[in-house]
Amino acid sequence: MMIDVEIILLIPAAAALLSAVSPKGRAASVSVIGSAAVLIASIPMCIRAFEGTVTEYGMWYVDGLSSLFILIIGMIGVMSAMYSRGYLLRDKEEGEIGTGDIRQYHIMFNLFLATMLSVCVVSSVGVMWIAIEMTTLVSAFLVGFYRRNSALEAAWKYLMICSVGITLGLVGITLVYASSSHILGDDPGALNWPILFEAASGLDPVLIKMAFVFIIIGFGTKMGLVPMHTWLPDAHSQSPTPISAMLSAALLNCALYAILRFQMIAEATVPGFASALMIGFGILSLAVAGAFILISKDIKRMLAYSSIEHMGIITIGFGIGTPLAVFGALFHIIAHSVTKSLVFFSAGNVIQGYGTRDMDSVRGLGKSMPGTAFMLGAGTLAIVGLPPFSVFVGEITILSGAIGAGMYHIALLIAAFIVLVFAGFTRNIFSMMRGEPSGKIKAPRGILRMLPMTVLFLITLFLGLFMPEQMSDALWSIADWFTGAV
Amino acid sequence: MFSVYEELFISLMFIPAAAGAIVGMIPIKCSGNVAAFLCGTSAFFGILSYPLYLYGGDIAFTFPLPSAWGPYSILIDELPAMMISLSSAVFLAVLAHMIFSVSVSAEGRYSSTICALFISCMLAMCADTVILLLIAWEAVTLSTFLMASGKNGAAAWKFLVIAHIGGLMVICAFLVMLSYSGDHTLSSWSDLGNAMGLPASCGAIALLFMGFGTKLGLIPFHVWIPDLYASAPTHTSALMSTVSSNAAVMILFKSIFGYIGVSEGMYVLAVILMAASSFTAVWSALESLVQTEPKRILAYSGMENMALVLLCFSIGILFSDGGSPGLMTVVLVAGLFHVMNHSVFKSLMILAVGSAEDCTGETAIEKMGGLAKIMPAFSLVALVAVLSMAAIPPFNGFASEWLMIQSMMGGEGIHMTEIILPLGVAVLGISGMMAAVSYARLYGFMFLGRPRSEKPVSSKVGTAVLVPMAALALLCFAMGIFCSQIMEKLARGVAAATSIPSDDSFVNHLSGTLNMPIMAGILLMAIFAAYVLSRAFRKKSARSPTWDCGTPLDENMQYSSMGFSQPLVRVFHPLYGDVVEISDDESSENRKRYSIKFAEPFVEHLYVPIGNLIMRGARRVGSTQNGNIQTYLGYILAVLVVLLVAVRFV
Amino acid sequence: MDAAISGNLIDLCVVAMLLLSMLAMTTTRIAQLLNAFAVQSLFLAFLAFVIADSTGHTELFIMGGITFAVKVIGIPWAMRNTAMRLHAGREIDSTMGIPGSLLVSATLIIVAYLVTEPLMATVDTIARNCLAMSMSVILIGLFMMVTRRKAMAEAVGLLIMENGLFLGVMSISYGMPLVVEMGIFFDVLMVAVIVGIFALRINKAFDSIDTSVLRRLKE
Amino acid sequence: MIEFVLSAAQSVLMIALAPLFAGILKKAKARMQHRNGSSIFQPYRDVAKLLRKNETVSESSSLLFRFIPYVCFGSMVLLSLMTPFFFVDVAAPYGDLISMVYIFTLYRLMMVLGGLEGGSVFGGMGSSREMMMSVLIEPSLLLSLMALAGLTGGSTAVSDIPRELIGMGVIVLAPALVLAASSFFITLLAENSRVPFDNPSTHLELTMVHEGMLVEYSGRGLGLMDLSSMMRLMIFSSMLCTLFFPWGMALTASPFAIFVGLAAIFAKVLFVTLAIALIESYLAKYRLFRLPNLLTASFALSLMAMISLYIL
Repeated sequence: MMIDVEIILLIPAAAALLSAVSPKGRAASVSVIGSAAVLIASIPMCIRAFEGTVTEYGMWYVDGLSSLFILIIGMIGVMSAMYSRGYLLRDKEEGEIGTGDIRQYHIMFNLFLATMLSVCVVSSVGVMWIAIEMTTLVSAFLVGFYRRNSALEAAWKYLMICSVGITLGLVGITLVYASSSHILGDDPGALNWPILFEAASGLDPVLIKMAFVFIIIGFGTKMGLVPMHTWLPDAHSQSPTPISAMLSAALLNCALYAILRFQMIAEATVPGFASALMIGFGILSLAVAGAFILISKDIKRMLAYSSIEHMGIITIGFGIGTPLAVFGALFHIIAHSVTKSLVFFSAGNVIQGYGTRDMDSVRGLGKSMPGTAFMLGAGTLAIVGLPPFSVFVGEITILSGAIGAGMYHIALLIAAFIVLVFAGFTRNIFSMMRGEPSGKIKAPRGILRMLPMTVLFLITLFLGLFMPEQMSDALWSIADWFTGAV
Repeated sequence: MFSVYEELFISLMFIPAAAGAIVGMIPIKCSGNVAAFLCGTSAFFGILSYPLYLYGGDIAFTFPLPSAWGPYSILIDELPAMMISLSSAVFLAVLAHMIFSVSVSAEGRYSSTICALFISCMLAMCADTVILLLIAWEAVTLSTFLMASGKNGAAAWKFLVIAHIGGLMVICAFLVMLSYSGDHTLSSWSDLGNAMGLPASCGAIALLFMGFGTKLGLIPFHVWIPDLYASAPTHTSALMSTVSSNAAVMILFKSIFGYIGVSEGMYVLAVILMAASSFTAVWSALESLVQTEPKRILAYSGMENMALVLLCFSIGILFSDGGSPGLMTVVLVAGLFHVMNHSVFKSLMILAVGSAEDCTGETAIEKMGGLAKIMPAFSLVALVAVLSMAAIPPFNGFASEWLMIQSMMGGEGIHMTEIILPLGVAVLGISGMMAAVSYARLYGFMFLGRPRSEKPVSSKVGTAVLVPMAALALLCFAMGIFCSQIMEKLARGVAAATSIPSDDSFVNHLSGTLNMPIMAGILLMAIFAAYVLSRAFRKKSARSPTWDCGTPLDENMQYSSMGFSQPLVRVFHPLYGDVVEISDDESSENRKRYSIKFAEPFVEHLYVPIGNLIMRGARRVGSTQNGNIQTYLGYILAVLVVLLVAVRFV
Repeated sequence: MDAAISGNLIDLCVVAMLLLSMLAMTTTRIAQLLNAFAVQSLFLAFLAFVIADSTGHTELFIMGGITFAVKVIGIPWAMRNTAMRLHAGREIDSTMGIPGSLLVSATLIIVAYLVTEPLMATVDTIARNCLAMSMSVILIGLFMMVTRRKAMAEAVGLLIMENGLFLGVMSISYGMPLVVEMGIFFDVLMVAVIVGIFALRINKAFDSIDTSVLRRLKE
Repeated sequence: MIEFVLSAAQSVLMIALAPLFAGILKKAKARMQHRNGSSIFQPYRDVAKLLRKNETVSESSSLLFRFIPYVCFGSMVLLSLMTPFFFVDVAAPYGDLISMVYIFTLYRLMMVLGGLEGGSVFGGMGSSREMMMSVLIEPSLLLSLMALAGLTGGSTAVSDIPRELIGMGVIVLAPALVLAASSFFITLLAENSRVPFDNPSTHLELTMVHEGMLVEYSGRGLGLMDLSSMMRLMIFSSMLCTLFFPWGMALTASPFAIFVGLAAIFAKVLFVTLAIALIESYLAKYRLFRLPNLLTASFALSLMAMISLYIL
């Protein structure tokens, strides 16, 4: 009996339980070990999937695409868990939270991990929807963790907007289900993605078009596509920093994952429709996020807008739909997750060191916290798409995909908005580096603060320069499969 | 051919610099100098690349780990080898100047970015795969930014953004080329223009021109240059204006004439590019006349020189239409030669100015003067640089400008160029002369005359810095004397890098009626003879104060540098947009102080309005995030309704 | 039950649900709103029974039962209690007046008809006319969330949307596979609970559940 | 060999005759102004006197100041070796027209730097004005030479042009040539600081350009500078007479051709000298900011020469 999938879901669930009963101060370790265990446990299955062996039994379905997301979630989980420890301890020293809060945090953290993982492993799109809704419900507590007024406000908006979105997504799923009913009838597996995908070419095109509109609006809300993105800057800025990283680097990906699954179906039924919508939403997200980045004052809000921007780029990449563009988009997902968590973690250090999120009141970072400043600088350069970091490779691959597909106007728009983002981001971040530090600055210390950042920095640097053949093969096989080139 | 040697050479050239980049990050005191020394080692081996090429042919190397976009490989053939050798020499000289300057104790971080700049520039010049080229080129931008972001953060940011715009243009152009070629190896690209068709290749050429133009100061992408030069450390400006310009010109040349390949029908494009570069040349020469800081003068002069190089390239495109491959080779050689020469004399001049600024502690030209008496050796090498920059024979600046004019004069009679080429010559003449004026001004007001401030001049730079400067000065002279040989080598390199049909007619132009060694010999002999002959009279020479109509001269009673350029400012008044500001002079009652302010019209009328427009748009977009959840839900409702209706009816 | 009667009953339920959404748009009291919602849910449950009975999809009986238990009784009761505890006041303001809201709702119904019109032909269930209705209910529910300022009213808007969604599910496909449907139901319940928790927290922090106080996070 | 001797001889002759023509110019001017004037050999005496005098150098000047006269003189010697006079070949065929233009620039740049050396106001003012003019001269000078080269088939070699022109016969007295020559004549006046660009005989501070730059020189230095400036006028005149109007020049080393060449060049240079004298007598120096008009006219003339080369 295969229990691969159950294991990776049960580990975080068990970790959640354990952190509920673990002795004082041990909850953090439980999270670190738990998430690391998830990552390790999922590796064999994922490698199998990359090599072409789909794990499919019971209600589970794990192929290459899911594996990519599982690995990202696992990795970001480990990093965030490590970073959380020091971050929360510091919060506790400041008196912002109590011991009980830390315990609650870790319970929710593990549950959050479990729900996100479950999005990527289930076979039925209905269950996938449930899992996505669960991520909202669990993470709402993490967003509202600080119980400050602003945090509550953010959590409330997050909860309401995402619930509305997800409801619309369910309408889309219903329509897909309806469109399949004349082929698949009352098959209890009619909502299973592989079955739907197989039957996709025979689905009703009118229904599928409408369904995809609902789906991209519904899941796009969760993913942060403009104009449904409105919850995102609030939630990212108010939640504890490791959670911001998780939201940005893992949660948005889950919603993206759902959209991708439906895009594949819709493309098989009505070629071109879903892609056009995705390109449209992607460009809009990129443009609007660029504008917001130019005017942001709050570092975490700016990073949140940057997530919107990158989700836009990724969406465009998938929308273009050539193998090269999809390859680029897949790579960009990894690059964005790694780099964005790096930036979030270093921003977290800055926030705790200076006690403010307002970028105008942070000066002299290079002098007061050289290590963090280095990581923040490198992360900034990486996230705005400069080599030798991974985001650069992702961006130019997507650009190349657009140009190769003859979509010069899309390439032009991407390039133009990237410049906007670039200008805003670098101006804000690098003005923090200069000048003289003023006031009392308590630079965060501890190996667990720097270790995840160092690891992420090395990963983004390595991926920016090199791509091992195995990884390239895996991504290409997904891209080829995704675009139906195989 | 000797693959082991190739690997050895490549590792000797890059590993010390890479090590330096890491060593520089270590926060200990001497790490800066150690890193600079390591980089110097690399640069020393870099110089060997051309001799090695002559000895053993192409040097190729592929890095064992692949990137997402194919392998990293480099290929050093004739043209890159020459460029790398020369750039390494300049690099070495600048590094030596940095290490020898006692006033500048190399900061570790700074040295480490210099190492990064070395690696990225050299890789950009010899890259053989697209990804390596693009990464290296962007890394040049990045390391320049890191080296420059010292005093004036805003200037460095402006540079970064504009350079990034340029970088994206370059990236897009290369991606377009790649989409037609399908091969990541650059050396397999040739004449992609045939496959791309005229519109795409013209578009790609225009993108490349603008993209690299952002680094070279093509108007209107030049606004970062003066500020950055004025605020960046001396060695940053010295490397930025020479080595990275070399790389930019080199890649631009290879892409336009090698990868894409010019073809007939690019007449309009060529004329547009000529207009842009001519305008840049004249404009920057004009602007350089009214700058008050030596470094800004050098910034504009760098723009002027690079604009001339770009002018050469656009004339090269023009010649392709006229079907004159020989002349095309000549004009391209002129451009490439000029960029090489520029890197030598400009680095020399920047180093001299930097040292002078270190000694006087002044950055305004109005406060300097009379340094020639205090620092005679400095002023001599600076004079060499000035003469080279002003294209005075027998120095190298003359050689390349001569070849430019030569090719343009030779080109008349070619289809459709009757009016354009004379205008090109006129541009060359007027901008070259204006540049000469501003160098005369620079030199005259920094080194000659009487001191304009009472601040004592300290010689804290030491004398060791003269060694690299003298080497550069010698190089200026040698490259001028041996210009014919260099031109021939360059012509060979051009033929190898492009598919321009070889046509022996260019040989006539390359060294036809110019014999630099003999001409220079006669000149020197004539000067020497005049000296000896007049010495024969053996007359005494006395010293006395400058003639002053009887009143003692104080430091204000000297011609001022702004006054020096006033006549030209008056002549070209409509172009300057200068504003006379009248303010009360505090020091004396009832007196007004008149001062002229020169605004950069491109900042005022282009960048500021665009920036305001973007910011206004961004704020308007920002107001959509108004904090009200009902509005947010309204967006969802609206987009849902709109999309549903659209799907229904479209 | 013969087909004609069941058809009529279905139409009746559906129209009643739509009318109740419109009614909900016009209410100004929280209690009325909750009543409207409860009655709408009642019709939904009834609809499930009718469809289950007439088509033989027996699992719809279960759905109807759960709907009745949760939406007709459970959630309205819980929310009424919460509202009492919050002393939220009875008034629920709207950013748009009643006539305006009704006009927009009418427009939304027209839109829903327009966009679902081509779908009518492709769906062959007995309740396919309900598709337009369910779309209208969804849109009106969303519109209600757009216009209502009180947190409680917004939550009800969300629930109305979900009612519309279930209406759609039943009308075009006689319900999804049971596991999924149960899961979804469970989720809805969770949403209601968590929204309640947050409403309490917000009330504690802001002394109000008027969402117009929640406007501090903006650019 | 005989060609080389001849060309060397013509260079020596040019250097030797430069003060003479300067004297003739002064004399002619004086005559036109109904003055007696000094002897036409007076410039020789002046130079000789200056070269024998002690030198006084400004305290603020550097070593460069001492060397500028030699450099200026050396560059003029080089140019006279590169310019044909009565014989078509030149002694130093190692540079072309363009190099000559740039050697003139060397001369001018050195003079300008010398003007700044003293740290006085006059030198700076002279240098500044000189530079303004040179900026405006440069394009028309280059263009008129380009028109000339265009007329004769693209070569910029100094000896090729007269050969080609003579070979074409008198028909090449084409509009292009006339226009280019007029443009060149204006640049000649400007380059040599003649009226209306400058007043060579003034020492009024506000108007002087060329003399302003020389104000700090004395003795040997001044002598060399004066000699160089006379040589410059000579070289320009003979460029005008041999490149634009080469007819009569000796193409071969036969005695008759040499005789004709000598006679022709004397006549032509004398004509140019007299023309300059005439202009200097009948025109006043222009206001500084009217000069651009004149130089623009020169530029327009040379541009028209280029155009007429192809249109006509």
